[in-house]
Amino acid sequence: MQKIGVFVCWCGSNIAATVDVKAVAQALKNEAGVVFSTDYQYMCSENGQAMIRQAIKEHQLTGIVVCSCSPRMHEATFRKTAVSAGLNPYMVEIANIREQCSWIHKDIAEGTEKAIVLARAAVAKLHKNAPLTAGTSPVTKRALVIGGGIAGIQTALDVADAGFEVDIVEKSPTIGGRMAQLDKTFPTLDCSACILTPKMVEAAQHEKINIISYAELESLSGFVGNFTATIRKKARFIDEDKCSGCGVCTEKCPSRKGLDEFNMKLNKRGAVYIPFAQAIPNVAVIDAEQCLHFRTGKCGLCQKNCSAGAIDFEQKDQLIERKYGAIVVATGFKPIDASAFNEYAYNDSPDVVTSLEFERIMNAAGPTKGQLIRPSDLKHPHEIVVIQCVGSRCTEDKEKGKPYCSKICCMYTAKHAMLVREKYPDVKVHVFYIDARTPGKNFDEFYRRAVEQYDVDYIKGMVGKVAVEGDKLHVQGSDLLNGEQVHINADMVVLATAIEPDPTARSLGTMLTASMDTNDFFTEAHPKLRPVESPPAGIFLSGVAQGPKDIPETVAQAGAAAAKVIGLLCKNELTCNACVAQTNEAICNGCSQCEKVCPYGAITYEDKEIRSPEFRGIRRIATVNEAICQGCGACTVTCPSGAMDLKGFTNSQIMSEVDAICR
Amino acid sequence: MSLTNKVTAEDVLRISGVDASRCMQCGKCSGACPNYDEMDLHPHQFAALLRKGEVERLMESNALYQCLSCFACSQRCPRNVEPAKIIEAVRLTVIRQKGRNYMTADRLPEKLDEDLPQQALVSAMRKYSK
Amino acid sequence: MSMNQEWTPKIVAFCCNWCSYAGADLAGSGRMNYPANVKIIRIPCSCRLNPMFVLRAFQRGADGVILCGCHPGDCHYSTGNYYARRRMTVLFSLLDYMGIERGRTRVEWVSAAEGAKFAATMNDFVKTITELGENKKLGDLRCKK
Amino acid sequence: MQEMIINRLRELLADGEYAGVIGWAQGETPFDRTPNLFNAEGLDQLRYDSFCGSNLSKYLVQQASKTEKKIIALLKPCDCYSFNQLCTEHRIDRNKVYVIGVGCKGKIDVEKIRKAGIKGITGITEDGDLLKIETMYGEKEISRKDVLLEKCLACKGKEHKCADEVLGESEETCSGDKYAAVRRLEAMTAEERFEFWRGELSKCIRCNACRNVCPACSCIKCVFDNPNSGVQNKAAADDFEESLFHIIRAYHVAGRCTDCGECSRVCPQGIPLHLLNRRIIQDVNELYGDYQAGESIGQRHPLTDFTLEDEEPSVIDTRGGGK
Repeated sequence: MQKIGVFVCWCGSNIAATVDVKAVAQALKNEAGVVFSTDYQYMCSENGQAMIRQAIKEHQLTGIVVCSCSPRMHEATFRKTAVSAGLNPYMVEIANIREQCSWIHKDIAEGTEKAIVLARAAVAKLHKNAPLTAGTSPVTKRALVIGGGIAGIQTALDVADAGFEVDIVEKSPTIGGRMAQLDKTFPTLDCSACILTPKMVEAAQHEKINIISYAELESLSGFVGNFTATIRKKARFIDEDKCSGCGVCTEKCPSRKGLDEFNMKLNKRGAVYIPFAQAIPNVAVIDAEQCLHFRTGKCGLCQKNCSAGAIDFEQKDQLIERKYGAIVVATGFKPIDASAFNEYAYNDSPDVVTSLEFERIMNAAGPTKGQLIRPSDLKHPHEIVVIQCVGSRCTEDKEKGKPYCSKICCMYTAKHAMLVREKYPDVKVHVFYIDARTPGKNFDEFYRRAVEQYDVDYIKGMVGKVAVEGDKLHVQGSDLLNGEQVHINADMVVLATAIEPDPTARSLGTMLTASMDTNDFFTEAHPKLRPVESPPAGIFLSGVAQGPKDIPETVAQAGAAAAKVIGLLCKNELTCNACVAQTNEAICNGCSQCEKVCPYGAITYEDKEIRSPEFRGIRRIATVNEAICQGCGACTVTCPSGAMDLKGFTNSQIMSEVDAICR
Repeated sequence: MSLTNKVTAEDVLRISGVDASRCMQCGKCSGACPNYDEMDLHPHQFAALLRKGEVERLMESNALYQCLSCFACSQRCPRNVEPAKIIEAVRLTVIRQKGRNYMTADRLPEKLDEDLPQQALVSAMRKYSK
Repeated sequence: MSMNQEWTPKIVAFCCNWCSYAGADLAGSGRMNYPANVKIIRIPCSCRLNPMFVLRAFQRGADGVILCGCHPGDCHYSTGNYYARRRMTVLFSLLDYMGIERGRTRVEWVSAAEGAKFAATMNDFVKTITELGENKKLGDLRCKK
Repeated sequence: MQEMIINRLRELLADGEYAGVIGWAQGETPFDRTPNLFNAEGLDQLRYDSFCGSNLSKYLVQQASKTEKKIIALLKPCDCYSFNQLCTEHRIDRNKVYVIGVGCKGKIDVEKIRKAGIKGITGITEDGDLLKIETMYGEKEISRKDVLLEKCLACKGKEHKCADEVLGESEETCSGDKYAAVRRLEAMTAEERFEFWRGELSKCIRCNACRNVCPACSCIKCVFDNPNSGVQNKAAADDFEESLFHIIRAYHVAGRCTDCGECSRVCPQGIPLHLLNRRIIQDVNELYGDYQAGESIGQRHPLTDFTLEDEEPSVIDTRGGGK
């Protein structure tokens, strides 16, 4: 039998005005198990708390009920009070007689009667309480960042600067990501490489950062603070430690059929190549599909010419297993495949390019050395049409395209138009747009500059058709403002294509048990309040993997994710939620229903030896990982035998409350 | 359709099976239209005016008979609004009304033309009269 | 209950900790009135509501049981209320099928910002239950004093 | 058919690979077939005929875990659903059972023959769709269709959904709308429905036959036997408890019930318990899309699943049926 103390708070007149607190305290004295009951003006005050402490000691109370304001207000306070008097914090129950009683009722008799019932319910629940101890789990002080674009780099730098080790796993041969492919950035028009490459170098040289390039996450197990990842480092057939990045091999390579991924496949590269001049690691990689040595067994020119002896045709994929405390998803995006939009003649003419391809054409290190020339005949174009929203804002039942706004296209289109007009005033630029969406600091000013200062021809409407006519592209579109159909004979057409999550995102999401939306963007734990966390604890989101965003937003989110990671890694151990689910092994059927409704993947099954009156032998039993369980209780209801229960809100606790209320 | 022969936007929506509220007025339909210059109202306006309930204006439009029913607008529409179906539905509501046949048999001889496939006349009859 | 006393319904309201319980608190701090025969039981999430609790309440003399949780999409645990929604739909439908009056059970989504909605919901629910009268079909006679 | 099954089982049991066969044996009364575990020697006692209505899948929960060897199970098409459901719930290890799907053309409910006024039955022979019944008062005839078990009228088809091999032919015996009885109840007023269920459930003597036979009720320890569950209750002392037991039972098997109809078949009081489960099945199908528990192994049942667009619980106020 519990020895319960009841403490009725007046809350000044907040409670006492409509609840006869003395009558409540008196009535509760008659409840079974209540050995002490009193009232006081302000229970949460120092004097009030002292009174509770003293009563606990004096009457050897095993639990207390405080009738006061909402537990959301002072439950933590009174739990601390109880702890300081030697009680378990979970032996405290609050009867909410202010927000849910005195403040809503005017009649004192009514208020008092209800307060007594609420207090009785709290006492009834407390009778079934048991001391709870929150478990702890250790934290591995290392973070894994998946993706080496600006999002991953920024998160890694911030985490590493706080003194924690970070591994960046990048699937391509170099870090840098999409930002490395950009020519200029809006709205400042500074060169993308100029601001990115120093960060890449910083990451490479950071003693706490370990870049694992040309590698992908193979599998993941464990939970927050205790992940174990297996990383597959693909064979690049170059000894990374020996290669100096001199590039002799890339010059000697006789194969010239590989398509240069970095330049959006606009030009060819050798079978052995370094993606771009500032690549990190600055190490070559061999494309085995193109390499003559792998295809014919001959050649080997690169090997003969490598003074460092770095070429290793025998190299194999390598599996790296490491432990991590936190994981950051920064897998970024790719432009959608424009070939589905044949009305824009993307498949018919090389002069119809996507914006990212155009970005490479405009870039000084790109396939045209920054010369604005048409891919088909290398002639200088005089009239360019940009079509916005290609593949964005489509209905979901449309086979092609995405339902969302890709967010960055309006701005990069304004940038492209401006850059062209700046460098080549002779070139006419027409932009077909549905809405110019430019919310962001200095964004609308930037767009207006394109219109006003650079005289870019913005046409409100969409292009219906692009047809190749001789060496021209006949663009037919609508001008909604002028109520006419326009026809433009353009030399080049740029498609501002939608962006979509990297194709690896879906399988990664499954591996991490991180939830994703129908578009394969990672879902945040709470759309407003936890925007950089994934629902499973210890998984964080950075950059476009979570949703379309531009560079400043990406960097901001990367920093936010890093702050969350640091907050986690700086703890030596994690205190788990004490109110977690728990299996009664004697009666668990092992039927796997609870696992299906657990939003966190906290439930696993193991074969255990059970000795109970009903069963002796080995049986499949549900096990709750207390470090992962958040205590929602979904499992408890799905369990037909009642083997799964929730500590702090057990079946018998809640039923006791029901009984007391209905008494 | 109600007995008073008053055609409402709901009638057109029902006949066409189109959800005009999905239209975001991007104008791609009108950009794709091969007969744009011949039409007084354009595909995107059919969606827009229908949204506003201005069926009368649509019914008075000569675009009903200039639309080639090529369905380019429907096919290109990023939001599955299918303007061609709206035009078709409005046209149907017009020619179903008494004395509103757009094409009658007695006008056929004047249209006969060596280069014009007769099949076209047959289908025009089907399309423009009840 | 003595015979001469006027009957008032007993209502048990299960509120999820994150939205609806906070919504009830807000109704309180806004001094929004609703009848005193509504008694709230705090549960972590609407998905914690076991149908057995609902039946237990009716057995012990409750006249109405209402579950309040976060709006779909807003669950603190992301998916709890979706499960609760299915569970309660199936349970309520079964009770209806067994001849228990519709209206004795209800689910309402009340966010932490919807104090007014909480009060309005409770007022309406109490009104419904008062009109339905005493729960005789699902009560355990031994629990009626 | 029986011969064919026994012969095949002899072959299978010959080399000692299998621990035995779960099948039917002669029960205490002439038309009673009782579940039994056979070994090679006892195969003569195996019975398979039109009276083998019982669903054997639940017996595998215990038997299959007892031995290291595989066990052979004889399952009718409808039994396969329960078997699959139990495998889904890891209550049966699929790898430890060799399933022989046995042909079924519907099983006979002797009670129905008696209810048709034929008393003193001494023997029943089948002649196509006709049953020749020998009674103490002479030979009578009755159409086989008219005396099929209730569950055969809701037959889910002739396919064995889990068989390793199939012996014999099956026929679908479904007779039209299996929800007809549910709809009849729905069409009543709430008062009438309440009276109906009150009347039926008050007959319950809490013998637990429904629970014990139900393949979905396979809990190690039932909440009604568990003093800590808060609903422990061995015998109904109040009309509430009769209802409580059956509501909770129906709810606990919701989404998992394959509609095998065993609960009603075994109820000594003749309570149409399956009408509770069937209503839930109807609800789930209408609200969440067609679902058949036990269709295959590894399914996720509707109550452990959701969609963002699910109906609100208030949908029951506006849905058809009921008043």
